[in-house]
Amino acid sequence: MSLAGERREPPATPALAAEHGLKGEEFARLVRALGRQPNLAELGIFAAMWSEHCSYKSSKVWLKRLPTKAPWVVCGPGENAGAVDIGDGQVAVFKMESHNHPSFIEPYQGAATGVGGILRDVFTMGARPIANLNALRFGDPAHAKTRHLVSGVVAGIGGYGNCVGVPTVGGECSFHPAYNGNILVNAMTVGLAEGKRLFFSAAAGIGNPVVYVGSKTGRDGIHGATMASAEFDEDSEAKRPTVQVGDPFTEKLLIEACLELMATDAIVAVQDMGAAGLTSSSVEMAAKGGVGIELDLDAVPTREAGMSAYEIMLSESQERMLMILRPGAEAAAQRIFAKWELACAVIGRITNTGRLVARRHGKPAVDLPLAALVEAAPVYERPWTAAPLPQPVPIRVAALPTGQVLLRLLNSPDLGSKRWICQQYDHTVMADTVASAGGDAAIVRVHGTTKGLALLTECTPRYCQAHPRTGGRQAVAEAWRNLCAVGARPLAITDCMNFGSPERPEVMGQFAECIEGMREACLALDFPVVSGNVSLYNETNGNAVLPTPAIGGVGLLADLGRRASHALKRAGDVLLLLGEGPGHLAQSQYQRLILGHEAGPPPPVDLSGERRAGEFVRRLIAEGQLDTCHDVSEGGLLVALAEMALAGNLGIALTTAEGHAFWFGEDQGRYLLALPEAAADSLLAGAETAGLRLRRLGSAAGDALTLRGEPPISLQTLRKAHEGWLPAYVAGDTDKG
Amino acid sequence: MKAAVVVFPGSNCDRDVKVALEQATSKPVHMVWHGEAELPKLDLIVLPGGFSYGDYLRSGAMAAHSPVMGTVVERAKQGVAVLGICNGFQILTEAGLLPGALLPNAGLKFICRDVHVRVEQSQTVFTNACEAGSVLRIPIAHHDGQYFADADVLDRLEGEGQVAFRYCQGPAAGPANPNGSARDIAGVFNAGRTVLGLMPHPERAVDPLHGGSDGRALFQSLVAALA
Amino acid sequence: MGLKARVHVYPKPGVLDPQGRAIGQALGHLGFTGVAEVRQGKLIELSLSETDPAKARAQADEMCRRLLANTVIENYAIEIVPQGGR
Amino acid sequence: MGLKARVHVYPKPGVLDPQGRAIGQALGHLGFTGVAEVRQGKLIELSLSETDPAKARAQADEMCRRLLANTVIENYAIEIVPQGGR
Ligand SMILES: Nc1ncnc2c1ncn2[C@@H]1O[C@H](COP(=O)(O)OP(=O)(O)O)[C@@H](O)[C@H]1O
Ligand SMILES: [Mg+2]
Repeated sequence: MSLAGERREPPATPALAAEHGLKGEEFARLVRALGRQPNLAELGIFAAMWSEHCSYKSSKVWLKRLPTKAPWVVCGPGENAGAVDIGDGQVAVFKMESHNHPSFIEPYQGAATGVGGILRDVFTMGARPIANLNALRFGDPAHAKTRHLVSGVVAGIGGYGNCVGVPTVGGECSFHPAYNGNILVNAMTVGLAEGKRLFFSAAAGIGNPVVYVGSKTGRDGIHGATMASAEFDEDSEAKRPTVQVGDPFTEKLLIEACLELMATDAIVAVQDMGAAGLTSSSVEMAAKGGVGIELDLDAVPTREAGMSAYEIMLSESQERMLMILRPGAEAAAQRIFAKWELACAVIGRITNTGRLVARRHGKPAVDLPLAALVEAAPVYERPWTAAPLPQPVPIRVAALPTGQVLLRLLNSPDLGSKRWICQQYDHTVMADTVASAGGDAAIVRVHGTTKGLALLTECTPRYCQAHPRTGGRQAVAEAWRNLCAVGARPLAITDCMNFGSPERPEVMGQFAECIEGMREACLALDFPVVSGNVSLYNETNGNAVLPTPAIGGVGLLADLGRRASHALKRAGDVLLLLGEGPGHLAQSQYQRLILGHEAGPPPPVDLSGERRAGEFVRRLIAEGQLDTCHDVSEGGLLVALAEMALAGNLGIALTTAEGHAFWFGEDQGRYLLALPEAAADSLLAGAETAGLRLRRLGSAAGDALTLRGEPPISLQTLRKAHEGWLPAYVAGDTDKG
Repeated sequence: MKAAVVVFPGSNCDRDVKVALEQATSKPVHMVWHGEAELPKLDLIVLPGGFSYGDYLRSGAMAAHSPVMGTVVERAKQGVAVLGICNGFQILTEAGLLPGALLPNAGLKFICRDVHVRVEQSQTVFTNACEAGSVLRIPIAHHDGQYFADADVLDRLEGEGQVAFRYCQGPAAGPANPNGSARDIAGVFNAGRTVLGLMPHPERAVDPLHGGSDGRALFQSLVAALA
Repeated sequence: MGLKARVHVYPKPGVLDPQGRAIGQALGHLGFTGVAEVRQGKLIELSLSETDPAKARAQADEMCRRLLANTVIENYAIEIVPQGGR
Repeated sequence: MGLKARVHVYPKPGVLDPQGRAIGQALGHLGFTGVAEVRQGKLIELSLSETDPAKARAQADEMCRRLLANTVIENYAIEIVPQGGR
């Protein structure tokens, strides 16, 4: 067979395959599955489809272990995004995705296109995006590149999300030297749809038109999918021209145009063009539908002249979608996309051949059996080693006044206020934001109702590093706890699994064990996974990132009138601690920041205790007894108390005298509650019978935080410490932003 | 009151302001695509916030040339009330309906947070429900909100009572300036005070769930004056 | 072969140029001395089908007045160069 | 009297230029025909105390590489002109 190429193209040798990221045995497998040598375009297509990013070849066997079902799950993993029932025929659609490597290379555009990509995953399902979140991990603040990366990533996320008009309501941001050479930028989008009007990606209907909509195709990001699957090395600089530029304005038009078309019955199936562009979208749609697909690449709207079949198939130009329409619906689509000034072209048909055929200049350029691309793709059960639970370490607490420790913790990179970030994100557009960054979970109203969705991202990578199984469990449990803390019923999670090279057994072990921990927590808490993303090879010269299974949690508030926030509301309210612990300082921020090391086991997670405490809190909020609640997480009790005081602009007088382990230990499963005296008393009286541990710590009063036996710390001093670190850090910005 | 909200490519507060208007008027609000040059008889035209044309080139520049804008300018000249919020304010200055221009924020960053603004004029269709000198808490969300005009233009605006709102720190507190605006100006009127442009988003403060409902005063004023 | 109009758009003297100022500061932090002032403007390159330089300039001038520059805050200058020229 | 470095920063060929594209469309809507392509870039003018043109260029070049241009997606060009020159 002779296939037409644009230029004289090199033959697909094993060396060229290796350049595309295919290992020797994978290339041999390819030739076997195909029964002949591929041409260059075909090689590119195989390499993209068989990349870690598209094929999940190293993670698949483990991802299957995650619980994905519950009566309220409408659509689990496998589609562009997951969906859960939120009553009244409505569903929440959500997913989180990484854009780590591109953001390291070009922070603004990398982060911006990350937001664009996850938005498309959600509106592809027929959902209007209603909220964005982002989980960010940067290297050591003292590292030469960090400041520039922080400024660029934050500006990029804001630049994209603000323009499309979807509020960015929450997320997280932390720093650790393990991310010096590999930052993590994970973006999450939540959308709202009618359960009956969800759109899926399986192609169907022999002869149906394949329609391309959105931006034109340029030579952007060719190799992107393979880049995301290769470790960084010294010559990653050379991979630079592959960076894509985002166009949020076009994305906004694409959202409106797609939703307008989705309101008709024109669409049979739809998929966004993400990593590996036209290749992955056409292959996945056809393979899912068990049909074939034929593309005329001459009909693809291009931005540049003379693009080859290889380039058109593998371009990662942003803001594009592929649709299968009902026959005859082309004109309706053309009309809508013309109104929004977007490209719309019929570029092919669905066939019954089970093959992907693409023509360029009228001649066949690609002809591949889909089975070879999809079913024959490699799946690896990579060797892995389990990490034992570290031995407890002796901890000698610092000889510092408790108040001084608190101020140092509040003024630290991880525990300091992230206001500098959140203020650059439009979090009030759409006029449904009820609570945004700063609390345990953000809350957005379901438009036109009195229901709300509670949203957050969560992970403590240091715990995962110390003991991956506990860390995985903890990440899910804390996500669940944060939802309970605002009064929401936790529904489901999405995840973004960021790890180093799966080819190293210890990294594979971290992955496997984090999954097992997540699985345990998901099962114990009825908190299934409905979507997710895996990003491997986050390492440079053998230095991997901390294992980071970022969790995106979604919960439902049936009545926004019954919710809680962490801000203190009334002087005189009694502060109660729900749950208790020995004061676990190993792997805490206290140990890291005050004692200067990270050692020992992470705090254990008692999942049944977690469940009891969460349900108790939720019941109090639902009954209207509780409106002030905060989960206790990194930094421990005193940091959480200070956050409550600052948010409510109301001081706290503590009546308990305790040591550093009590105030700064990071024991799990705990909440702080504030409520009027009488209510607190009756709660305390009933706690024992309910099998819960409640302890009175003090009360809200004045304009200072007062620890017994220490001088009061004014709210002003607390605020200065809490708000100070990040703005001061970025103000030293001497790098381009 | 018959009100219309213009939708430009890239508008993203069109629905929000429609909701706020409908809440205040209990009447349906007409949504107008920017390509329509014909408009029905209207009492109020709103240019909403967002990023018309992506804010590319200059915010508001391209939208100011949309087909609908010729008609908006005509109606404004006839005295029909025109309200531009955020990007709508930028469009009004680009279209020449309001003096001055909006430059990138002095800090060169997008700012989204609540601000306080002092009501400088209460005898207008937009502010009659407020007392002069009263202070409203309303969110801002913009990258290009730094109000600029030549000194003589500013003097004239102040002299003629065309400054609508100024940023301040709070009800009994001094001036504030989140974005470097000349003379702390957050909103201005045309000479007849029938056209208002302002950077803060009153439509995002009309419900206790928003954390405040000071923005309602503007919509109530419009109802009182135009219904 | 048409012409290229290169339009330079600058903040007017007297109009704050925070971008220029920020660049000046950043250059200082990077250790560059001897930079007295920095102004940042826009550069817009238009590939025109017009082949007569005078007409091309007139066209570009009208584009500037109507859209490309806001004369409340900006000045502009036009250069006409051959297509493909720098 | 020092020199002025005029730095032109452009999106690299092949890199999407959403601004340029939108400007081109807007010009079309305004009735300007015959505009084939629009690219938008930045123009940065630096007043330098350096008086030797070769050294001024070398300085500006380093500023571009370190700060002014994002060489991942942008190209730049430097012109050295006398202070006060256009
Ligand atoms: N990158 C970010 N984007 C938006 N909001 C953020 C980001 N980082 C942190 N936040 C917000 O700051 C608050 C504190 O974050 P975090 O310290 O992670 O909370 P917690 O420890 O309670 O889980 C949260 O409300 C979160 O939404
Ligand atoms: Mg929390």
